[in-house]
This record gives sequence, C-alpha cells and structure tokens, in this order.
Amino acid sequence: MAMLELKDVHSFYGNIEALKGISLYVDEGEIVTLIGANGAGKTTTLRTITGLIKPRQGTVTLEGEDLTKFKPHEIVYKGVSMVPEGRGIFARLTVAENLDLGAYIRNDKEGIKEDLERVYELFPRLKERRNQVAGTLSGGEQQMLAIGRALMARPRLLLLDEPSMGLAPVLVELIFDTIVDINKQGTTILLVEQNALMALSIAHRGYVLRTGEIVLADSAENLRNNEMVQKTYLGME
Amino acid sequence: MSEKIKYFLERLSWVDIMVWLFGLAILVIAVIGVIGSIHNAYYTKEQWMDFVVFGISQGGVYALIALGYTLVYGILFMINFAHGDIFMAGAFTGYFLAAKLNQYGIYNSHPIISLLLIMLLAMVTSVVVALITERVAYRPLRKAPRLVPLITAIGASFTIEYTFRGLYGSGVEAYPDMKIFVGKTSVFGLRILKVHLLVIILSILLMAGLYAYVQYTKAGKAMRAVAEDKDVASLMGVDVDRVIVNTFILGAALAGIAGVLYALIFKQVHFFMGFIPGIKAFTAAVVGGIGNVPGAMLGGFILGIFEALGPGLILEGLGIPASYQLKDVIAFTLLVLVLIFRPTGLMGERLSEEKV
Amino acid sequence: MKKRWFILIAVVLLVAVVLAACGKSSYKCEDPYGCVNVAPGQPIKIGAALVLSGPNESLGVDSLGGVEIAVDDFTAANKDWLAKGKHSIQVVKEDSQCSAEGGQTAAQKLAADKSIVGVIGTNCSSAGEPASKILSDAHIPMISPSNTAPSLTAPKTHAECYLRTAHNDKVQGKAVAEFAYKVLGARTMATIHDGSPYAEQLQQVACDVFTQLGGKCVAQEAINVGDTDMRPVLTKIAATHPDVLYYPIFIQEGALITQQAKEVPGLEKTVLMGSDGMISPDFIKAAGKAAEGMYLSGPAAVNNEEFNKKYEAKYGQEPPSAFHLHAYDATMMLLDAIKKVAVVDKDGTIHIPRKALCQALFSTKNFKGLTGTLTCNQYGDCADPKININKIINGKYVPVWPKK
Amino acid sequence: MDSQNTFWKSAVKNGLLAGAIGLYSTLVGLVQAFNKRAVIEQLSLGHITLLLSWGVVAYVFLNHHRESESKGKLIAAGALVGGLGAFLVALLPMTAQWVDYHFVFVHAGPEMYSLLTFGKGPWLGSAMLVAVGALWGILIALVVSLPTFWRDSVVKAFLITITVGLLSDLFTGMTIGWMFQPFLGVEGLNILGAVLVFGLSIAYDYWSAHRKPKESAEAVATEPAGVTKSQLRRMVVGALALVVVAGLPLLLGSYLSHVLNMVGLYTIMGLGLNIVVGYAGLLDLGYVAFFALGAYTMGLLTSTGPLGIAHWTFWEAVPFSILVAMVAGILLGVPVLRMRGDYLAIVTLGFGEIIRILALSNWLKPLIGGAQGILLIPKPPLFGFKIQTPIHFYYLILVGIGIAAFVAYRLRESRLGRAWMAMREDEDVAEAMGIDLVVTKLTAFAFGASFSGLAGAIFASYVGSIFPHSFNLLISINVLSLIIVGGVGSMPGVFVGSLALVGLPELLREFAEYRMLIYGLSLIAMMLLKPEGFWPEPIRKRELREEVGD
Repeated sequence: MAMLELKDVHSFYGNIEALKGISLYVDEGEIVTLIGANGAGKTTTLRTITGLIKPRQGTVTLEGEDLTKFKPHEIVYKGVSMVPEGRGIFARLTVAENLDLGAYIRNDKEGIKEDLERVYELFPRLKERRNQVAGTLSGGEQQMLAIGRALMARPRLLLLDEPSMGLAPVLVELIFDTIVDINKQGTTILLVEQNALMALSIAHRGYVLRTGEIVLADSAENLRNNEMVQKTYLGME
Repeated sequence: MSEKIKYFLERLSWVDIMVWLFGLAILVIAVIGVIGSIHNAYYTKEQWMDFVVFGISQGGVYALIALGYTLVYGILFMINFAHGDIFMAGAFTGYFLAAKLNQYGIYNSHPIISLLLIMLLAMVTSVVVALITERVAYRPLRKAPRLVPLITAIGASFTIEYTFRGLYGSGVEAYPDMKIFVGKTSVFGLRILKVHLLVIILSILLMAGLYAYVQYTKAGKAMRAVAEDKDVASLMGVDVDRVIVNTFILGAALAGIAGVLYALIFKQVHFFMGFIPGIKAFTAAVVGGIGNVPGAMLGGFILGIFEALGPGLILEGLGIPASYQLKDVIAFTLLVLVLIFRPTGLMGERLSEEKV
Repeated sequence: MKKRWFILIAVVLLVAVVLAACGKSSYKCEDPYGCVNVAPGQPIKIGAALVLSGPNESLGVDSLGGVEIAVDDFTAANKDWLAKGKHSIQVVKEDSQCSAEGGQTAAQKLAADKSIVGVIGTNCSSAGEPASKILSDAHIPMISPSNTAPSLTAPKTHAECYLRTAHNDKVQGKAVAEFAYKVLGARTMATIHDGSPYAEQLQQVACDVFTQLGGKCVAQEAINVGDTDMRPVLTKIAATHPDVLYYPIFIQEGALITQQAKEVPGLEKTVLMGSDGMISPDFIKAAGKAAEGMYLSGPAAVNNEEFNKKYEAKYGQEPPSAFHLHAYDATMMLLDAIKKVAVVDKDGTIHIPRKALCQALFSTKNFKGLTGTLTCNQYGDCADPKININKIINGKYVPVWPKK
Repeated sequence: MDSQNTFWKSAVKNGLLAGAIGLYSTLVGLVQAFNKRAVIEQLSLGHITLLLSWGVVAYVFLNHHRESESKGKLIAAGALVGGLGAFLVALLPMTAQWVDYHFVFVHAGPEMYSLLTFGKGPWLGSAMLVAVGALWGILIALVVSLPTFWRDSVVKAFLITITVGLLSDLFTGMTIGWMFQPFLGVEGLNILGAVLVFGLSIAYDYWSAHRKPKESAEAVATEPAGVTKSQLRRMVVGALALVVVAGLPLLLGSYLSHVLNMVGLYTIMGLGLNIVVGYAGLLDLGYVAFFALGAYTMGLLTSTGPLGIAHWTFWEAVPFSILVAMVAGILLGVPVLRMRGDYLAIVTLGFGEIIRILALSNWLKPLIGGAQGILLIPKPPLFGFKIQTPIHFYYLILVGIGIAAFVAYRLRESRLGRAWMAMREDEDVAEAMGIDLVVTKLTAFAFGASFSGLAGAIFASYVGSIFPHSFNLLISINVLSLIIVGGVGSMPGVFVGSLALVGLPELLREFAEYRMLIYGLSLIAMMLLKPEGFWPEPIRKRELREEVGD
C-alpha cells in the first residue's frame, strides 16, 4: 500500500476547477516531485492533501485512512507536515518561537529539545538568530526556518512547496542537499517545484501537472530524458 | 546620516506635509491652552495629581476592556462591537450575587471571597455571552468580507443590550458599598481612593498576566500564530477554531472582571452601561495600536488620563466654558493626533499595516 | 385562471363595501373638528408617545407605567360607564424616542389613526416640538408628562391643543433659586447639566433668578449622558467653593455626582440640590448614603408609596424614573375630560367631539391629581404651581419647603 | 440502530434548543409584552412568539430528516421536540413556588406564570402547556410530511398571515383604509380576514405554479413577435411603476408617507455613503457629521427664531447646506488621508461624535442653540404654495433622490468612479497606475458628504426643529448597515436596504421596548442569510459567492 494516495481528486477555488481529477501516490521513503508551470495546480494539490481545501470529489488516503474528513490541524497529527509556498513563517514571532510552534503537536520535552538541536545543527544560521524576530531574516534563512519548523513536528511525510523560490543558487543547493538528508533519515517527501531540473535530480519519481491534470508520471530519470519535459520545463531546446 | 535625511526628504510628499501641518495646528492650539491654564494657576498641585489618579483608575478599566478588543482584532481583524455589552453582561449579572451576599451579610464579613465569587460569576456570564455571540453571529461569516461581520457585531451589540434589558429590567441597580474599599489611603504621598488603588493594582496584574500568557505559553504562541496566518497555523497542528474561541473566552473573562471593577468604582449598573466604555476602549486600543496587547494597556491609561486632565489643562486655558462637556472631543482629537503621527497607533508595528 | 382571480377580488371588495355600509348610528356630530365614534365592543383608544428605546428609555417606561396604571384605575372607577357599550380603554404605545424625528414619526402614526382620542406624551421636549404641532393639526389633544421646555407653552409658539402636567422649567428653576438664596442663605451657586434640554434650561433659569436675587453663579458646568467619572468636573467646581451645587439631571449621572461630590476635597460644605429628575427610589439606591441631606425640588407628592406598590406589582420593578405621577395625572385628566364631553348612544356607542374635548382639557380646574392640584392656563401649563423642596432624610424624601 | 440513536438524540437536543429559545423569549418578556397584541382575533402575538420559537426548531429539524425517516417517526419526533420545548418553559411556573426568579428576572412574576399556564395553576396548566407544545410539534410534523409544494405553500401562507395580522393596524391609517375594515378585528385580523389571507396566499401559489409551464411554452412559440411584446410589456410596467410611485402617498396616507420620507432621506444618505464606502472603499462611521452640518446650516440660514441669521427660504439655503457639508468632507478628509481600514473607521466615528458634542456644547450655545436646538425652521415654499405635509414632502424627497441617484450613477461611470474602484481594490496598485490618491480620496469624501448635507437640509425643514440629540452615532451605524444589507456598492441596494432597516423598524414602532432587540436580531439574521446583501452589484456577488463558498 502506498503511504499517500490521491484518487481522482477534483478541487475548486470558488467556482474554478483547479484540479480536474488527479491521481497519484507516494511510497514510504520516497522523494516524489510534482512539476509544472504556474497555475498548473501544484499548490492546490498540496493544500488538498493538508486539508486546507476540501476536494469536491475523490479521495486522499494516508496509509488507507481517508484524510478528507479531517480538518487541517488534525491531519498534522497523522504525521503530515507542510512547508508552505512563500515560506509562511510567522514574521512577528522569533525564530525560536517559530520552531516551538513546529513542535506544537508534541508533548515530549526531551524529544523536542533533541530535534531542536538537530535543526540548529542542520541550519547553524538559525541558532545564531534564534531570538531575532523572523520577519527580519533573509529569504534563505526564512526558507531554512520553514523547513526546520516542519521538521520539528517529526513528520513521516513532508510536503515542500517551492522551497527554491527566490533563493540564490548557492542557497538552493544547500536546501536541496538538506532535503536529501532529511529523506535519508527516513522522512518521505513530496516536493513541488518549478525548478524542475533540481527537483528531478534528487527525486525518485515525478509527476508533471498541466492545468489541473497529470500529463506525465514516471521515474525521475525517465522524466529528465523526456523530450517534452526537457522542452517545457527544463528549458532545453 | 545625511543619506538618511536625503532618503527621508525624497519620501516626503506634500500629503504628509499637509497632514502633519494639520496635526501641528492642533498641537499648537493645545500648547496655547496648556500655557493659558498654567498661567491661570486655577488648580493646586494636589488637584493636578488627583486628576492624574482619577485618569489612571478610569484608564485601568478602559484598558481591561480594550484588551478584549485587541485580542479579537488581532486574531480575526474584526471589530467586535459587542464587546462593550459583554462587559455589561458580566457586571450586571454580578450585581445580583452582590445584592444576595450583602443581604446575608457575607459581602462585608468576607469581602475578598465575595469579590472573587462575584468576579467569577461575572466572568462566566461574559464568557457565555461571548461564546454564543461568536458561534451565532461571527463564525458562520468568518470568510465573508470584512464589513459583514462588522454589521453582525453591531446587531449583536443591540441584541445583547436589549436582551439584558428584557431580563433584568431597565432600571439602574446599585452595587452595595464594600466597606473595606471605602475611603482614601495614601501611596507615595499621593491621596488615592482605596477603590481606585484596587482597580489600578488589579488591572495591572491582570494585564501583566495576560502579556505573559500570550508571550510565553504554548497557547499564547498558538494565538499569535493564528493572528498572523490561520492556514499556516493550522499546518502546525493548531486548531484555529479552538484558538479563536479561546481568544473570545479570554477577552470576555477580562471584560467580566472589568465590569465588576467598574461597578466597584461607580456603584451602578444598567443595561446601557457598556456602550460608551466600549467605544472608549476601542479608541484606547487603536491609540495603542490595535492587535497589540501592551498597546491596549498603554492606550487605556493614556486615554483615561487625557480625559481627566485634558479639559482642565487644555480647554480651560483657551477660555472655553463648561469644558468637561467636551472631554470626548479631547479623547477623539488625541486619537486623530496619534494616528496622524503614527498611523498604526503608538505601539502598532509597521508590519500590521498591510493587514489593515 | 386569471378570471378566477378577478372574481375573488370582486367578491372581497363587495363584502367590504357591504360591511362598511352597516353600523351607521343615529348620533349627529356637530363638532367642527369631528367626533370619534366608538362602537359597542370597541375600545376607547388613547396614544402613548413615549421614549421606549435607547439610553433614555427608563423615562418612557416609567411614564408608560403611569399611563397604564391610570387606565386601570379609571376603568375600575368607571365600570358602569364603560359597561354600557362593553368598552374598554386601550393604550396604543408608540416609541417617540428622545428626538425630534422620533416625536414626529410617533405623532404621524397616531394622527393617522382616526380612532385615537388623545395622546399622552412625549417625554423629551425635543420630541414634543414637532409632535405637538402634528397632533394639534389633527385635532388630537396631547398632554405631556415630562416636557418642560418653556417654548412649548410660550404664547407665540405653543400648539393649539397641547398641554402638560410637567412643570415649566421657569416655575421650578425659580423655586430652586429662591429656596437656595432665601432659605439656605446661599450666595454662590454652581450648576451642572447633562446636555438635555430639560436640565440645561432648568439650571439656566435657576442661575438667572439666583443672580437677580443678588447671588452669584460661580460655575456653570456640563457633563455628558453616560459619563461616569465626575470627579474632574467636581474638582473644578470645588475650586470656586460654591454654597450650593445644583444639578437638575437624571438618576444615573445624578447619583454619580452625589457620591463623588463626597469624595472631592473642597465640596464638604457645599449643599447639594437636584430636581424631580432624581426623585425616585432608584436614586436613593444608587446614590446610597451620599444622598442624605440633599435637597430635591419637585411637585408636592412626588414619591407616592401607594402608586409605587401598584407599579411594582404590575411591572416587577420600581418606577425607573420620576415622571410616572405626571403621566398618571395626565392620563386621568384626559380620561376625565373624555368622560365629561362624551355622548353615549342608546346602543352604547360613545361619541367624543374633538374640539369640545380640547376645550374641556384647557378648562381643567382644581383637578386633584397625585402631583398636586392641577389647573390649566390658556397655553397648556397645567402643573400645580407649588413646588416643594424635599430633603432626603434616612432614605426618604421629606418635604421641607414651603412650610405648611 | 446507530443512526436510530443519533436521530432520537438529535431530537432531544433540538427539543432542548427549542426550550432554550422559548425560555429566552419568555424571560426577556417578549411573550408577555406581545400577549397584549392580537394578530388574529383571540390569538395574541405572545402565543405566536412561543409557538414560533418551538416551531422553527422543530421545522428545521424535521425537514432535515424528512426523506430519511418514516412519517410516524417524524410525528413522534415532532411531539418530542415540541413537548420538550414546552416542558422547559413550563419548568418556570412549576418551580416558581420554590425559587424566586423575580429577584433576577423582572418579568418572572405571577402574571407571566398565569399566562404560561392558561391561569390553571402550575400543575394542570403546565401539563396543558406541554400538551400544546406536543400537538404543535405534531402539526409541524404533518406539515413537513406534506408534498413539497403544499408544505412550502402552507408555511408561506402561515407566515404571510401572521405578517399581515401584525401590520394590520397600518391599513387603518391608509387613505383607502375603509376597504380593509371588514377584515380587521379590534386589533389584528379577524377570523374572516385571516382565513382569506391564508387562502389567497395558497391560491396564489397554486395559480403561479400551474401557470409557469404554459407561459414558457407561449414564449417559445411566439419568439419573433415576442420581442416587441416584451418590450411593450416592459414599457407598460415602467409606466405603471411611475404612476404607482407618484400616486403612492395619496394611497397610503400621511403616516406611511412619513415612513417613506424617512426611508427616502436615508436613501439619499445611503447613496452618498455608498460613494465613500462602496465605491472608494473607505470605511466611514461618522457620516452623521455631514447630516448634522447640512441640517444646522439649513436651520441657521432659514430659522425665523432668534438664532436665525439670514431668514432665507429653503431654496436659497439648500446649496449652502450642501456646500458646507462638502467643505467639511474635505477638511475632515485631510487628516485621515494616510489611515486605512479600521483606523479610518474609529477616527471618523470620533469626528461624528465631535460634531455632535460641539453642537451640544455650552461653548457654541450662543451661536447654534446648544441643547435647546434650533426651532422655527420654516417649510419650503413653492410658487406661493407651502410644502408642508408628509405627502408634500414625499415629492420633494423624491426629487432629491432622483438628483442624488443621477449624480451617483454618473460619478460611478466616470473616470473618477473608476479611480475610486481601483483604490478600493488596492491602494498601492492604484497609486502605481498613476491615480492621485489624495484627490481621489478627498473627492469621495466631498461627494459623499454633500449627499448627506442635502438630506440634512431637507430633514431640518421637514421636522421644523433640530436638536443635537438627533445626530447620534446610531444614524451613522444605520446608514452603514443599510448599504451593506442592500449590497455594498449597489444603487438599488441602497433603497432596498433603507426599506429594510428604516422602513421595517418604523412599522415595528409599536413594539416599543422590543424594537431594538428585533432590529439587532434581524441585522444578524439578514447578514447570515445574505452576506452579499439583498441587491448586490453583479460583480460583487460573484466575488462573494466565491469567498463564502470556499
């Protein structure tokens, strides 16, 4: 059984059908990426999984359990964390408070402390600025904070929405290295990216979305070599 | 340094100049008034100090009510117009317990216990009213445009007022005197009514407690997270509805206590008593920077002091008769002045501007 | 389908016309303003245009009690007269608010109902201004229990059929000033009003008369309805050390001033005075011990125990304000006049000629009411000219002046 | 079995809810107060209030389970909900001998208890009350289990009958009031009238339900010729509407005309505030300030009393009223140029209060009369004729609305109008597009204020005397509410909103003490039912549906 499975999901923004019947799955331990242009429905897919949008039709299951009947905060308790698009950090809270909130669902003080150390290890910059208000961080630091915060929940499934957006290339590499690290430590990852090249280089499998539909689904390797993908998303002529 | 000034001048538009000139004009008039008043030497130094003390105790009550506005605003970006009436609900209901306790003599034999019991009842009433209001009038409209909940809030305000008018009658009820709080005492050489002292101490304690709660507890952090971004907060596992309900509970409980304190100072309660303090507290919250807890406290105290001191200090120097009639003019002018020079209130952050 | 519709309407209209044609009576109305004909079984309707919502509503609720209790009393006392045509007396309530447009609306509504015989109201003089004109134009007499503005009964500006049982401010203000100057021996006076036309006018008259007598008004201050902290304004007044502080306002703010005056240094020797707006058990409750020794002006028997009992039994609370007795008297005056001019038919129909009713009201003489002995003058002032000054002693209003 | 349990559980829950609402309306005093007012002879509004508070809950609950449960079970559940609801209310008289409710609740007293128990004492009476509740619940269950058409029709007819009964005393005030006389009791409708209204309502439903298919078939058949026909029909309807609007006051009599006049004045103000709030998106809670300025200008310029300074006629003074309000709009607009959203709201609220307090003050009393107001404001003359009665004023106000609506419409379609809307959507973007925010904001304030000034001027002359108390915060709140209830930014919405929020409360005037309670409750109800307003702007409607539907 796949860890996460979407079957024929239709989601709407108001009256606009943003997802027109999406089916996909993520197996435990995988990095799966969703690539596609702006407005293809990538973010909508993630929002549907986390319960921020309720699909009008179709099912989202996590290890066989239907997620659509749960509220967003209940889904977090199932082990799903998301790094939202545009980072979504709490700008008026300090770095440390942001990380605390990441561990909101947990009550094991020791474990939280441990994980906090782990995040600070992963991103030493955050440790330096832990008492600073998050709104004053640079873009890269904010992305680190967002990822660190998601890790604080000790998720089994981590959803990442455009982690590379607006970052300098050096930082992008750092972030992607971190993602691979996290995955190696046992977290399953669903990665949404516009930077298809980077995404496909670390992912095991990938899906290509276009205007709310999945047009391609294959291993990352095959997608990288796919002509259409190369042309449209990898910018190769 | 010169870079900064240059940048500043570039940014400066004639609108700012116009608005500031407007503000300056008010300030100049105020200063002339102050000079005139001081020149007259109408009041003694002691009387001036009295004004300040009156203002602080009134301000304490404003501040407690303002906290409720600020908490709800901070989280829902919605003016809870009914908050003043939630304050009334607590104070009015508390009266009946006070009267019963007084009847059996407990009121004065065990004043502290009585006071706690009355406050408890007031808090519970206010909280229940606030919860019903939230559930019926606000929650279904959480995603509607902002003007819509404003109107239901106004409707809720009328409804609560006239519900309690129907339940408890339209007369004025008088809280009995609590003997241990009758009379004056002296603090740091200041003469002060015992009731005022109690109100000032209690309100400061409560506000400090609230600040600590919001700042340092897990629930407080969740509250601030919801205030910033509800979706992301829910992605952290925060139950947004729960937090909003908690916020209403917290604000209402403070309003309930404020109601009892108010009744201790002014003795009387009636169904319309929440309206004016409600508007004043809202003003105080905006002066301090709405959505900001310390701001609401500061705003409350400043407003209280200005109302007490302003007419004597400013208007009389200008030769205006019956100056106390115009104290609300002072209160609202203060508001305008503050917002001219700090458009998001004294302690409001720039960050919140985009949300407004 | 459509035809059926028309038939239906036609039938309805026909029935209407036939029914309307029935029930003509033998009485011929000769009153120039027409008559109100009350068929057997129908009630005699009087209007009550009072302030029944908003911050001033306790005034209206209070007066409404006076009206309804008067109706009860009148009905009980005139059973036979009413029984003949199986009549009852019905009070049509309208909220006149405390504003000009509220008074206008209530008056328009009452004036439109041709079966209304007379109107008790309004409470606020601001509502009374337009209401008195509209009702007089409709030839409906209006008696106010609590309008006190002099303009309403001034020779040039009064309305044709407007009367009041409340005291013209000019009468009461003068009495207060005379009492303060002559009896209390005060030479300096300070006043506070609450922005209501009533209080503002009353304190102005008192100040003017007090100055004429040789005293001095050292401060004329004002507060707003809903204010709670009076200490600043009292502190200001304290600096002038007045012999008398006169604040003819209402219960809430009045009680606050009374209490807080005791807490402000410099007012220890100042005598506190108020007027009928504060004569109410609620005031004693709200002001507590601070009210002891205070003087309040008002009509003779303003605190009527028997009436209060009736009120409490009927409404479950004590009268919330101070004009219920005026309202009672106004209603009694109106009902008495109605009874006087009404012609009862053989079949029990009551005919009330409008002009005659108005004239009867204006010729009211030595009417024994709860507020004193009422006699109306040609401009509609009916209140007993005798103003009593009451002192609060042990929580009771004790008349102390004029001495009997 | 599980779903069975939940059904009965939720029936009990609804019964408790019905009881809570019943208790509420009893303790607030609605039942007792309304008991004095008959809607249909013998049947008082007090009874109806109690029945309605149980009935609505029972109806909603039963209707929800209409498809899934059998008729017998619906009836049993109806009896349960009604009976339980009544039982909760009956607890009051039953326990009154041991508990002194009156200490807290003013209305709890012998009169109320005897009313609830039909004067039959606490035990028998309470049993009767519970029986009535249960029977009522059964009746509702029966109605619910009718076929859809009949169910809706009966419920509608029931509500219409009550409404007509409630408003029946208005008919007597009309010019054509005699026509209704045979159907009216001493108060409310008589039995004949009630049956007639009920029957007519059902007959109308039946008629319109059976007419529809025929008509649409007709329309299809005569498509080509139908164009001119429908045009003609539209013209006829338009002409008829015009005649009705012109003739309305003659038909309605002076009181209802007066109500319409108030609606009209609020419509003018609403059209103005709509410019500020609806078009330009500036939340203004102090709109009454300009109304006051218009009225005071009119008063000072025309009064024949001691405060009058010019003794002008209405017509000479109107332009000045508008001008003063307009200038004030600009002056008050300057300090708030940099403020947004709710900051703007509280500051404008403050301005409104400042103006009112200044009007009231001793300080300005020598000039504008203070608390005593300005009296003796003459009515407008018109070619030797005097505009005096509400019916005369109706036409004056109609002209005022016409001008205001025309100006508002032209403004909305103008360049300026588009600038306002751009600013409403996003100030920063609008500025980037080259829109001068200062000019745009100040013109919005100025135009909005001028409408209010016009309304104030007419108001002063209409009432004949003005007092500071007339210009309180409630007016600002009312105007704001009515444009939102009507639909923000929509011009017909303003009129609909005024009718709902000014007209209806006027008709409820006789409920005196409970008027504001009903007003508050209906404000909430209206917003819950129709958050986009009753007549929204087409674009807005779509936006809102999306936002709310999300």
